[in-house]
Amino acid sequence: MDITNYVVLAAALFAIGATTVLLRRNAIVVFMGVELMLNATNLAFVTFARLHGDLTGQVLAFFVMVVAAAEVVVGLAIIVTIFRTRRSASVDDVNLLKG
Amino acid sequence: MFPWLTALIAWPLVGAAVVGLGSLGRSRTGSASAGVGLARPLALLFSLVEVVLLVGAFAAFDTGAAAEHQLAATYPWIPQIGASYAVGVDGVGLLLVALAVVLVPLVLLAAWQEQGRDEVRLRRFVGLVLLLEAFMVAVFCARDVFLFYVLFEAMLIPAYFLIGGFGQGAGRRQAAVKFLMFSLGGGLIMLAAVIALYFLAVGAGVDPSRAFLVDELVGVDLGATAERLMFVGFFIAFAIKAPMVPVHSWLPDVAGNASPGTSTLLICVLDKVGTFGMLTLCLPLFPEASRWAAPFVIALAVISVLYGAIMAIMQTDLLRLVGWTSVSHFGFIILGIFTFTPLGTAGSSFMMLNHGLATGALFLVAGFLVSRHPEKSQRITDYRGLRSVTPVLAGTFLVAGLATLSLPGLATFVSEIMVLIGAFGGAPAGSAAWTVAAIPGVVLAAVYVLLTYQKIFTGAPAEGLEDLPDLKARERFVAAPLVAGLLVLGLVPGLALTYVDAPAEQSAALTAVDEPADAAAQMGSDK
Amino acid sequence: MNDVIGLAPWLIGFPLIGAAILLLGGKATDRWGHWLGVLASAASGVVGFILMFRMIGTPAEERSIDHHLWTWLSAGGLDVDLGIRLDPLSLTFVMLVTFVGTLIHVYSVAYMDHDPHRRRFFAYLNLFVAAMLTLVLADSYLLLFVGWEGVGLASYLLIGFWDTGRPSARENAVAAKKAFVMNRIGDMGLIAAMALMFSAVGSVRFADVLPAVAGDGTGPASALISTGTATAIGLCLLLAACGKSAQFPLQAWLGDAMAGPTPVSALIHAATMVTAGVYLMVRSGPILEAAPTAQLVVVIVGAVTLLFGAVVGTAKDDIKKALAASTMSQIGYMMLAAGLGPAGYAFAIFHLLTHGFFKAGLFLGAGSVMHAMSDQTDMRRFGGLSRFLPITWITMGLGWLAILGIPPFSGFWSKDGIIEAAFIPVEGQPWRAWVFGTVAVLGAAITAFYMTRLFFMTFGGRRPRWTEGQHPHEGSPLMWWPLVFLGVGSAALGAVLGIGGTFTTWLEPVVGQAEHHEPVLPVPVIITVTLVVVVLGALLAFRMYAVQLVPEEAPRGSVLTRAARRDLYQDAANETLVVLPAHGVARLVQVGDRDVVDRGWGVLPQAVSWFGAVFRKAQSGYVRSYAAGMAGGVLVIAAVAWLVVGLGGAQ
Amino acid sequence: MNPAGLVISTGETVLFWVIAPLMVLAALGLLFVKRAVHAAMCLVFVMVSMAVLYIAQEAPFLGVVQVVVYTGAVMMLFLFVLMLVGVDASDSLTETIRGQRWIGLLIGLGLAVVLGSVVARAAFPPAVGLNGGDPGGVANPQALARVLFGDYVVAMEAVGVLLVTAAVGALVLTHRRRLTPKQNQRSVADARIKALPDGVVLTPLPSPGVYARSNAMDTPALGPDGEQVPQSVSRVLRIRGQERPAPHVPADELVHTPESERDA
Repeated sequence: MDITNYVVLAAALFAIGATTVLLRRNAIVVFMGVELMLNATNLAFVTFARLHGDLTGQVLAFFVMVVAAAEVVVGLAIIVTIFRTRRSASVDDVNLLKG
Repeated sequence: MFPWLTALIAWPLVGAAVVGLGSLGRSRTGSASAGVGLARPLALLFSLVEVVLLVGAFAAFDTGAAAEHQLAATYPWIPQIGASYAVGVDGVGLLLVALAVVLVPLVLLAAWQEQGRDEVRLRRFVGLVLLLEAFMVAVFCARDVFLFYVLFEAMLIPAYFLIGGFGQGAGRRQAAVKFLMFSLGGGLIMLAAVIALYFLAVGAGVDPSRAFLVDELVGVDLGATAERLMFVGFFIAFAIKAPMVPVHSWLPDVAGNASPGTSTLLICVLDKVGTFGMLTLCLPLFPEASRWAAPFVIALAVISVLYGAIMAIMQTDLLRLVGWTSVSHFGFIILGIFTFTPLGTAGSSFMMLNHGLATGALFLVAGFLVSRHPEKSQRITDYRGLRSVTPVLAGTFLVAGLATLSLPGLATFVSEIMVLIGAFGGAPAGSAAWTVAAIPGVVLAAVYVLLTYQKIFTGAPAEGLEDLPDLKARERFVAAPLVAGLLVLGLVPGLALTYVDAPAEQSAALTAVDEPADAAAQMGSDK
Repeated sequence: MNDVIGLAPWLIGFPLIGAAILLLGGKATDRWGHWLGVLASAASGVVGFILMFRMIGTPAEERSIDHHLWTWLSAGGLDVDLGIRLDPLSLTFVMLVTFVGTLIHVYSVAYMDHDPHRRRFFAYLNLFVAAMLTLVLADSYLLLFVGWEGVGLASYLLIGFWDTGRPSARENAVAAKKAFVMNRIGDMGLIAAMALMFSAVGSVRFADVLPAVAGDGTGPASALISTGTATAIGLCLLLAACGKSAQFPLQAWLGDAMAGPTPVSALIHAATMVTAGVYLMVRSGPILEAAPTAQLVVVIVGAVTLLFGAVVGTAKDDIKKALAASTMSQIGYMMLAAGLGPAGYAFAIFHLLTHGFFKAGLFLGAGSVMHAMSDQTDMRRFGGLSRFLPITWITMGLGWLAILGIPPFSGFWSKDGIIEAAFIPVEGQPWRAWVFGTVAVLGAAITAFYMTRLFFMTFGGRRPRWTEGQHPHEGSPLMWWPLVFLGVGSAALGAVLGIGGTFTTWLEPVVGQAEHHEPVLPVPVIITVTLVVVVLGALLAFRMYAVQLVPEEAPRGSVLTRAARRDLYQDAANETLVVLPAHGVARLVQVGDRDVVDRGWGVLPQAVSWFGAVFRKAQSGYVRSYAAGMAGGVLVIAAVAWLVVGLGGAQ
Repeated sequence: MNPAGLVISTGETVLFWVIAPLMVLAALGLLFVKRAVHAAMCLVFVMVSMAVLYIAQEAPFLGVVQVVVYTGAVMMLFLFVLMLVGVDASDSLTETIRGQRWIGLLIGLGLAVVLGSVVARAAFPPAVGLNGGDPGGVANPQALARVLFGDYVVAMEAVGVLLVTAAVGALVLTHRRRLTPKQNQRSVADARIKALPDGVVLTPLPSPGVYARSNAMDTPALGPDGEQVPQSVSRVLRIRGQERPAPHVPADELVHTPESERDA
């Protein structure tokens, strides 16, 4: 098996994650899409680390995980706050930026 | 040597910081602030100390070399783009600095009770006034095109808030936006010209680290077409600032909606940057283009004279009327500048000062009048017969009005007659004809001043106005220096003319560089 | 002379200081302010006397002195001193202004006794005297202009003196404004004239400009004024004179100016200020002489005004307005004389002087009558007053005879001189002598008619036509002593100065010596004809207004009468020809400013907001749309980058 | 593939081909399932599988971290929030923004195509493999730690700060300003007493009618008057409409509560 299969898998997951962000309306699910994209990149990082024999890729993946954790914390807090005030978790209901 | 100009610029900034600091971060209704009631006295103190500094600057100024830019100081500011902090004033600049510095304490005093009693609001108001003062003084001192441009735009910030936040009219916000849009529009065109000027100057061999200094730029050959284009860029910005038909639309709205004190600072001082810029930047930097554009500019100036006067006659709003008179007077100033005669230029320079005093007096006295009306009405027809009710107010208004119509004996007359007599013999084509066309402006001035006086102060007193109070001591203190200044400068104009004469000669010589024969004739007739 | 020249500034200084004290002193000066005013004027008069006596003692060729005070303005090649020019012409005016002025001050003390603002009145009067003296003493056109506008201001303030608190307050204010604005129209001429002088000569001093015109070589050779320029300057100066002296076509303000207190009418609108135009013409004589066309226009203006004023005067029932029309007409005479060249200058000034006395006397007499009749001014409500106001009657009678030109009263000496000068032929234009001579004689006849009418409607008649409750009586001595002085002056001044040409000789240093020309008719014939028509005119008026009964209501009258009552439709003409078109233009500008200029600039923000509205639709507010945009953008960039790098670059 | 560098074992190949399709399927579940909870479950599956792949790819440490952080912490957080928002709130899949579905799909496909073709066309160097690259090397966690606390120690610290900041941020964001005075036991008791006239019951609510037939938590108790007491059934069951009528009471003694009233 070719190691690039991992990369193809990562690409597929990334595309699915992006599509999720674009199509789902529940803010939490949208967020999950984002997580999926992050995971997909991590997979690519790990794969390339192995491909190049360089641990930096893994380090980077590690940092991505940490940052993603921070992002999830804040993001979910925002969702909760919005939900509290608007009684809705749909991203389409938050459209005050409408010009 | 003591850096007088820098001190004059910095001191109001310090004042603005000290006074204005208390206003930040507090809500409008927040009242519990330390030093309640200190804002106005403190600001007045700062502005009075500034007057003392001004006296020092006058003492240090050598009138024998009034055409030179004295008290100068140059420090590198942003060397990468050649911008410097360069200040210096010739006689004209010094007089305008004096105008700004003298008017500010009077405006503060005049607006003593105008902005209510909320301390935070007052701090904001006086802080903005001091900030504006610093910028205005700085712009008259700037000897670096980039610095000039930055200050030219920076002035808009306090002015915008003063109009929009502290005005009296219902349309003050729109007026503020209109003012800002017009000024910014002109400023952006000027910015383009400023940048072009820099690169062309560097291309012509000027040291890139000094290529914004006016003194370096004078006399540099930039190519005829480029020079004309840049002239137009500068001129549009200045024409908007010194409201000239047809880019005057913002002025009446501002005059009608801003508080009289703001209008005074704005129209009597800030707008002078326009004519001052024409005199000290357009003419020396682009002499050939100035000659090229002069016939057109003169025509517009004369149209402004008549247009402003006619519009003033047709106004029903007192403060708008005063605003329109300024359009007319700025027309005279520009006419004097662009006919390139020493007499006309000197007259225009002097008129910049006098217009500030006369129109300032008219604005402030009109403000006193409006503040007395139970409904703060600005409609002229809401007043009648007030001479018997408020004789001192009526007298002051009349004197200010007579100054506006250039009655001999008052300073405005001297400058106006200098402009008219000088402009008549100007070099640009059509000077004489356009000057004659401007003369009816003096009749129209009589009409708008006396018609207004007649409507407001004569006849039987209007109902509800029978017992308005006359001018209070504070208000007399405001009017007295202006009236006294107009009288003294009218009887002894030499006090001011020594400052403007030499710069005017120099300016006329710059623009007359192609006609040595004319210059010689001029010199001959001087004897 | 030089030892007293230092006093000259005090001529202006005394009244100016008086005015300043009275204006700034406030209520503290209410009690004695009027006497301060009188004192200031009198002090100025004393100085004038001293200067004049010293000048009489000076040789004729040294009688023109320029006294430099300080440099007023000096910039850009224009140097104007605050300087005084003392010569017979200016001193004549000084004497007239201070003497008549002081008398009128004294008169006003009594006349304005009950007015609460008497102090302010005297302040303005002093201001006027100062300005008028500045006007006549100035040594340059610019300084003259200062006085010129200064008297305009004083006139404005005094016409509108009663601009509040009376039923007619608003009309008074309008009259004051009208006077100032029409004067300003004239002032345009003076400004233009100065501009022309400066561009031609480089100076506006009399001492530089006038010799330059004369071409006597004293000015810079290159700066000689050409005939065309001289004509332009002359016409501009004439415009100024027309405004100030209420000459056609700027005459309309004078009648309305009678809204001011009567002493004001006597001093400003009869004796002094309105004659400033004549002074200007005579002062600028060399310019006019260099411009025959301008001279002709001056004469025409004078002649037209002369007849105009006289015709209007015949129909006025308001005693002050009748006198105002008469003033206008008499100044027409002076203007006519001033346009005749050196032959007429002396008589123009002479008539100005005598007119100053008798017209001031007539006005003060009218004031006295009004004072006695509770401010009634309608002559149809007077009649038979000679028994009740004997002093007024006699002094006004002297003034009446003087204005008629009956020898030996003063008007005869001056007016006759003008009529004779009008008959002097002009080379190449023989019609001029006949036309203007005839006009002058005709004017004299009409003058006789309307003044006789005025006199007998007021004092004559068997039956008084008073309104109820009138108890006419002479005023205080303060009021009638000035009348006596002026009456004596009206009677005697002409003879004193006229016999033997004393006055003409006195003025010669200024106006130059007139070459002697014979009129087209012999002088005795002219005098006889003039006297005959004057007596005829007077007799006609006597028959109509003294012998026959005067109706209390004005009869409808002929077309001419009705026209004259309405000032020959001058206001209607101004309204139609100037005000309405001007208002139309102003409306046009106003609408243009709002709908074209302002709205035109409004197009810019509208365009911006239109574009904004278009692009706003992209901003749906849906975060997913934005995300789609972003992702699409990334996709496009990635695709492009890949295509460029991947396909274009080396694989 | 350069066998000298890295040899992928058959076991790994099998593992990959088993897990990868499942992962893609689970990821697609994110797109198509209706309930957010199911989506979360799909994601958990993807993440756990990811951990397996990490371990297979010589990154055991990351595999463990993946399980701990993602499935253990992040996904738990998601579930908590889901419960807060409402577990059963299902998401309608009908699109409200016009064209968004097609645009989204197009972009997704486009991304897949672009990424896929990039990978396909890219020329990779011979795979080295971590052990191959570091023959005398230590085990993965230690090696990773060396790099992390050696070359990247500053970044590590910065990330620590970031985490703290994020935690504080989350606190601040979810903090609710107290609008009413804080309730203590006393005030609660007082409030209940005060609300007595409004029909609040002070005593404990009656327990459901427990009958031996079932566990019967869904059956209302009967009052002394023979009436059913609706409050005796858990509110959740009532809202779900899962309560049952009490069966043993004779029909004539029962006042049957209509379905609608019970729901209210």
